[in-house]
Amino acid sequence: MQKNVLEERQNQVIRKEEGANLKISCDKESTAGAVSQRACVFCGSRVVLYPIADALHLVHGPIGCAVYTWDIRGALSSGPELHRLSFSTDLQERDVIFGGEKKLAAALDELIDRHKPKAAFVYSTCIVGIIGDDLEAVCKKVSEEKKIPVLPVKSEGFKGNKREGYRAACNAMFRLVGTGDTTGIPEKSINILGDFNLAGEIWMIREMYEKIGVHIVANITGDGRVEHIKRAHGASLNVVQCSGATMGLADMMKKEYGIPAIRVSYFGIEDMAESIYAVADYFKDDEMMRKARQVVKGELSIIYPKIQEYRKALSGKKAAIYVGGAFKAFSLVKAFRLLGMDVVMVGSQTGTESEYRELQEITDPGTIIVDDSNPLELSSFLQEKNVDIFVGGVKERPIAYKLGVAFCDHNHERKEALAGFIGMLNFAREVYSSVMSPVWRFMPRSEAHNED
Amino acid sequence: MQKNVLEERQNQVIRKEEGANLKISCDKESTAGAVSQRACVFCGSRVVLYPIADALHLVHGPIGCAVYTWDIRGALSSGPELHRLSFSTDLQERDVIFGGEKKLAAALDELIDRHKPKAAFVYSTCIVGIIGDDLEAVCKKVSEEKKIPVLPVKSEGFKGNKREGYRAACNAMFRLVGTGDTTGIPEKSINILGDFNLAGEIWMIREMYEKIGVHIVANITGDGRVEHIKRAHGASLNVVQCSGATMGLADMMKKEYGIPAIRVSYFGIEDMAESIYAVADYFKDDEMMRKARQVVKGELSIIYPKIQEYRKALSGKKAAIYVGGAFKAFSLVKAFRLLGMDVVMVGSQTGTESEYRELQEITDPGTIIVDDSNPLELSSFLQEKNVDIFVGGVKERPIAYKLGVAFCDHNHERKEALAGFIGMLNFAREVYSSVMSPVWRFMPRSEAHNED
Amino acid sequence: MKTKMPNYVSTTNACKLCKPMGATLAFRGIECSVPFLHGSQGCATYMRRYIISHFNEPMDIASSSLGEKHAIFGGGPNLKQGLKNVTEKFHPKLIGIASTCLTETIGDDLPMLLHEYREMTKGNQDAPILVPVSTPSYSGTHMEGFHAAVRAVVGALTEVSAERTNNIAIIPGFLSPEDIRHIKDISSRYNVPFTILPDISDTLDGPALLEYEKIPHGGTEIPSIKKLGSAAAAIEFGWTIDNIDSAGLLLKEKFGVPHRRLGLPIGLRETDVFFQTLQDLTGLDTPAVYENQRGRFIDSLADGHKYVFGKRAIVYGEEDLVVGLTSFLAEIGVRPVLCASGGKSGRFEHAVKSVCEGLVPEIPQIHEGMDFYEIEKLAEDLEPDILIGHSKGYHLARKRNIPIVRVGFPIHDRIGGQRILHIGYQGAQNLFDCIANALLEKKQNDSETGYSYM
Amino acid sequence: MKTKMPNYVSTTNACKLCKPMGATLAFRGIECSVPFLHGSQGCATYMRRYIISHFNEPMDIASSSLGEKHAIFGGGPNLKQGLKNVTEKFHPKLIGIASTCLTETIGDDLPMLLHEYREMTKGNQDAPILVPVSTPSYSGTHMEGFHAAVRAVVGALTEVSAERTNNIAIIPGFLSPEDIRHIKDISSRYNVPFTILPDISDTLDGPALLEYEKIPHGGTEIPSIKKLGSAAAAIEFGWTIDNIDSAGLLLKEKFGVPHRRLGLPIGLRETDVFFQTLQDLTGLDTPAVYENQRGRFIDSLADGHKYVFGKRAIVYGEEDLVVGLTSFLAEIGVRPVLCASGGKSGRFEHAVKSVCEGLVPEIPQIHEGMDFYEIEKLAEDLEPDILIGHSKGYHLARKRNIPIVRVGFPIHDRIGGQRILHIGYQGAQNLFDCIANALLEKKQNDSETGYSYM
Repeated sequence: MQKNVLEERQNQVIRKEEGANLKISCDKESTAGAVSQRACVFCGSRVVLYPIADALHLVHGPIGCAVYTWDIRGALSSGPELHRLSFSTDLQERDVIFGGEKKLAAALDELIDRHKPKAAFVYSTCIVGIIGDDLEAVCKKVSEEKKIPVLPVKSEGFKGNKREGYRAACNAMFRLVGTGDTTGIPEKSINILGDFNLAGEIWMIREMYEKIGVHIVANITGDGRVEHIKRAHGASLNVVQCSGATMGLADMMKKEYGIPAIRVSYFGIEDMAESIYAVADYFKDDEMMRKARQVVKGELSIIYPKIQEYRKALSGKKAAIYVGGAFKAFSLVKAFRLLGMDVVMVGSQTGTESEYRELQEITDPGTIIVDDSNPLELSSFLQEKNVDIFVGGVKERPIAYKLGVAFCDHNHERKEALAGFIGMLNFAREVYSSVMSPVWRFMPRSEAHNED
Repeated sequence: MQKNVLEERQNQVIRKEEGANLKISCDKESTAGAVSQRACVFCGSRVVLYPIADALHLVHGPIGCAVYTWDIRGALSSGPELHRLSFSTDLQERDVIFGGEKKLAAALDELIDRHKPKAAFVYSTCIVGIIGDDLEAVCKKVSEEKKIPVLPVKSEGFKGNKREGYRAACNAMFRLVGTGDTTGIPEKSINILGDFNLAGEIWMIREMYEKIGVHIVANITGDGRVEHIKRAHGASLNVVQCSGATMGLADMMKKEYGIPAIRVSYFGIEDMAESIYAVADYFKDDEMMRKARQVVKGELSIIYPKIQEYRKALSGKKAAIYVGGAFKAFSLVKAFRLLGMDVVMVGSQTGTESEYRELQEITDPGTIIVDDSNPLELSSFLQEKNVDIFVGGVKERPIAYKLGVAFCDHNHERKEALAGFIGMLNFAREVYSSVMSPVWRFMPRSEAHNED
Repeated sequence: MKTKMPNYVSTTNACKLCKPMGATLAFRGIECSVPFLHGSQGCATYMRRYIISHFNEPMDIASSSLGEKHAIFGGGPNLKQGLKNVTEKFHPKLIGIASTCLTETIGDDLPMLLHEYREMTKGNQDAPILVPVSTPSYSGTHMEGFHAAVRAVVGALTEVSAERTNNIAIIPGFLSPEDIRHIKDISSRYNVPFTILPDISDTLDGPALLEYEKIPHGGTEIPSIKKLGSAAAAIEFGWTIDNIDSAGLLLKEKFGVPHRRLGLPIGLRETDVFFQTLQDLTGLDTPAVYENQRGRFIDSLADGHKYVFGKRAIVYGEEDLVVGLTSFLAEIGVRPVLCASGGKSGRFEHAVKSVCEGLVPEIPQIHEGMDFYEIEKLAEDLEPDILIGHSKGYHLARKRNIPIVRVGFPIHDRIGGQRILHIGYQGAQNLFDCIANALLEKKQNDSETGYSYM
Repeated sequence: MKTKMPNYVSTTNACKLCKPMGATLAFRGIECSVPFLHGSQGCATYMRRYIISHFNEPMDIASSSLGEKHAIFGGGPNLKQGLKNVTEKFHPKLIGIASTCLTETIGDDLPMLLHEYREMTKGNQDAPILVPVSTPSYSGTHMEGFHAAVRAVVGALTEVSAERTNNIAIIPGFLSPEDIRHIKDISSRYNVPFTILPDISDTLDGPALLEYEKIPHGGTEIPSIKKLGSAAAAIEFGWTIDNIDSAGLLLKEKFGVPHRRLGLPIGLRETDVFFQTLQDLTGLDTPAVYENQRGRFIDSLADGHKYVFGKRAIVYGEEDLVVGLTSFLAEIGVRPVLCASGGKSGRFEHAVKSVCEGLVPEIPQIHEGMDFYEIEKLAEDLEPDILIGHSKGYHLARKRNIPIVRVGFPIHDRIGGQRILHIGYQGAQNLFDCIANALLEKKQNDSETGYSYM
């Protein structure tokens, strides 16, 4: 029985043992009353579709869902910024009783006329499912009137977790794919899936691919455009950053259009390099591979010496990781290793069994591995492991700070690009900037330590 | 015996009586211990020369004199801004004992090389007179070396009041006048003396004169340039705003170069109009006069209706005036009258007997007229007359505010142009903005009144 | 001017939050309590995230984490399981349970479910007090949720008392922790006990710690709430609170506690009224420290009035906050040109007009139910010089290149939102300095000369 | 790094003020006193103007208003006439008379002249105490003048006492009125009497009034100063005070009062030392209110450390203020790159180094005797992100397009300089919020997106 862990959750927390392969319980609904860090289906859909900057994103429901997701992400656009506005039908009691379809249709009419978007996504929220509005019908009708795709997103909050939201988003996008003209798309072309252009990350990644001679058809969804997604089926390859968020779309595109997909990660030096090589490899193009090597070498020669400096300061420090998807955790474990740091805890909101297995493989003995955790657990892990830095999102931040532990934001509202080679350098600097701050020595934790 | 007025100062405060012509004592040294609002000789010189923007202004003395006059005035320049820096020889004990000439020469050498000014003014301060530095000799030597005019300003603080400082400044400038080439100066040309381009006032005034076809040779000294002053003797007429500050220069120019001078004021509608007519009149040019009438009419048609609006709100309010030179007070009395307001107190730091006589003529019976006043007197006048607004400078401001009385800054650091036609409108707005603020009703003065 | 023009169907960039969020904030101000949302997991997480962005403090909100089958068969079992787990892990003295749009729509009967749960756990010594509040997010805003939760706490806890003590209850509404500390500081200088309900001053602005607190220390003590029925009077801040959400009126109706409704004590006059009320109730003069603050504040108004006179301000946010800020702006000579709130109490316009009376040359536009799209539209003609409100106005300020003075909630693009003092003479001083200096900064930076003096 | 590079002959835009000005400020902190300058009229007027620009309060400084003949024949008669007039009009309990460069240079013997005047007015019951101080403006800065005046007051007033009481003297130096109020607030929470010398908290930050006060109320009470000889200890803030200007050392040498020299209590560590000292002297723990402020401040450091880490700061102003601010910046992870002062105590470098030790990656450049021309020159290579100091740094900040956080004196392009709290945990909180928010504002405004969250 682990202290600070609810009985129902005992199997969702393990401590890695050398040689053993422990089974972790995961992929289940959050325990009521456990104060999970998870969000909901709506959140998953919103995360994925959000960066499509020339679409209207209308949240159909009471005001909360729209207002809590207003401009909270750092997904940048090189052009239109319609995605940064928060649109809602703001359902009132009357609408709940008599149905919200009419209001939805009127709102769409109003907003499409006002903003002239290239498409509209209409997000279901909890009660829309309950009151039985026929979104499909409303969207179809408005679409015909306005001559733009109007796509329902079946993201009722209670119908699962974030991953169901990813699926709903992929379903909505898949209705766009295949509706555009693919003329002129060269053979050596890809779609970039699963990067959301936080702090401009996709721009750096595109540049890498373009440098080795690959054409990019669609960003899905960072700095995304409706027209690009419509013709995404013209690409030869889907390169999927595997947060799991967009894998569903890649799968559907493979099935429908026969487009193969490869899984990559842009976090950390190794994974980033591998992402470039994998594409060059796929196209079996020696010149491309030569350029890929050159690109990687060039980037490394810039960042490596600087990373070594940070490593000198950070070596031996202890890190804890708690992120949304387990895939990001792999890259973080590797990134900390590159900085000479020890990962002593790693967890995710929505990891799968195979992902947790992989985490066990790459971590050191004694590392805590946890699924769908909560503040009480996380705080006890930080204390138990005497952690130097915690990596997570907004909801994990005050836990670290309250205990006087350094923190690195690795969430969707971050201002620093953490993907790509420069991203690794930024990550090192971010970690350094928090761990090396003198403020920690004034925290009760340090003061108590000093008094020992 | 007037309460709150020192025995020595009883004759410096009068209350206007209808028909009578009371004699006021003035033009004397400040009474020790009276907390006069006056500054010193240095201040007078600094005020006049300050706006010459391409000259170096070096204060020879301990740091105080330079630092208290650093960028404290709102005299704008359309080009160089050398005048906004505060240069000092920062004399130390050693210099006081062994003499400051060497340090002065070295400082001039350093600063002239650094800033390449068109001329340098070197201001004496109190102790320079005492320790006997030969400024004349040092300036001459440096002038020869650097090939620019280097002019000593005999502004030892204790050698009189501000007006002696004006004189010293005029003497220094007079050494520049006559050293420039006057080729190409048309006949209908003037110098503008006595406006310091606070908040850009001289630009408005120049525009007026240019509109009626008058050429301006030199601004003395607002937005002033050394080259212009050098050729100022080429003008046909000196138009002197009579704060007394630059009248000395006009007198010398009349004597030396035969250039006549007229006295004007740019404050208030009547005086401003008169300033334009007087110049047209001087040149006996009908076309010029026609244009002058046009200009005045045009300006009035813009500002008059607006002024009437302010007048509606301000009519019957009581004003008190305390300014540096009495000449400005004349204009202010008229300006308040234009706003329908009653001037109940008026005073100046350095008025002359004839000026105070004139003030008696234009004010209403009972008006307090005061020379070289101080906070205790001023505060008692404000209370005695239950004043609504006080006009003065920085040192008068807290007296008004402490008693909950509105205030209008009419000093050298103001940000609002108060000269010219627009200046009258600005003045009305300034008065309105203070008098009409709701804050006064929360002051003890009003609260006590409400409780009555 | 009351209706929004034009009357849009959709809401863009809302100027309000949802009802259950307000309830969780109010519950956070009760000693040793855990806020609990009966609904799907996402609500709790989104609200925590939102609240954390402002307070930078842990904000645990439990959830019954309903899934698809609960939406069909009812959320009772998950609710009970959740209460059990929260009790086990947090050992709270009180759990404040707010409903959500989901559970209201599926028809879960919260009081009945809690009754069942209480029966189930009967005899358990450590059983926390359970306080339900109905907060469907499709009606009202976070402020209605906040007030309703406070009323629910009183309704559930306060006991009938025969005697009347000299205790004074203050029901401040949703103020900042610094504001609440200020009220505590004030109350400490009188000779009678005060109960401030709720009190988020420690729970949402606490020190760094050696050991993680499962529930942050602080909050209104439960025994004090129980005794409120005997209070000498209840002072409740806020002109726009609906009677059915008013804890003060409940104290009056149910326990006969004299009720004093005041505005938020923002600016001079509303603060004067607050101190006058305290004087009436305690018989004591305003403590010298506040008289001195008042004197200095008024002195500063004289010193600074010119820098703000006639400047045109747009004020937005929660209705009562806007009323208080407008009252203050009118006093200092700033001209409110638009007072906007996402709330729709029906009392907003009257309250704003009342505080403006006699001080402004023209009554501002006053609009309930506004969103930022509408505020931005109106701003085009209003030529505002300054915005006063929370961080959500930043984009408008940026677009119009005017300063914004951040007040209220949420503030997530600056640090220290929880430390802003809005109330009392000191709060007025703080607001005045911020506003005057924001205007001075703008003028200085825009000036070609970059002048050194004001 | 100690000497300025290059060593200019001239001074451009000095980072110091003159000695007599400091004396007038110190005298203003004594109950019912009038500061008096023995010199020409201009000095008094210039200084009044300068002081008013910051404090926005009446600041009467009398002058002997010497004219040309006095410079030749001596200023004695005018001095006496001036003292007589001041006495007659102001009825002060004390006149603090500072010399100027003029009267020092002409050789007026101030103590002798005052002796003559006292003889002249012997028997006059209302005769004020006359305290002369020598403040030639050609040596030292306003800070030396300030300290020397405080010492002169002690030297003139304090009487030998047989017993030692539990009274604690605090000699704070030139802090803001708000700082002094904070010290008074702190001292009110201990069980021993405190004497703060001087005390400008009311005299330079008073309320608006019905009747004009000839001398503003407030200031250190003269009987308390007289009794300082019996104090249990004298706490004197400031590492760079010259021994010959130290009132604390005078109390020690002349009356045997134990002397505690501390830094200005700016930032965490120096404030900790201050409270530790109070604990040592009183035997009482730090009052809970300050412990709580400390806890919240440290909590805020965690929350906000990232926004300031590694940012490069130039700090300038009076030596001890710069030392205190640098200590604070080092604590929060800002990197001081230049610490500059116009003062030349000879103690500055050591003091700055001491407070930086172990906290900064590299000791900043530390320069005495600097002016703003030199600061600007050095800034070209230092790539500062922020300036911390008084209003005189604005032009540099504008030129480099970086924020300036205004502290100290003078602040004449913003309102409220007299209300800035620099000291204690609360002052540290205030500074931290200002600095972090200035950096956040810059980043937000410069960003292309104008992001909503930090």
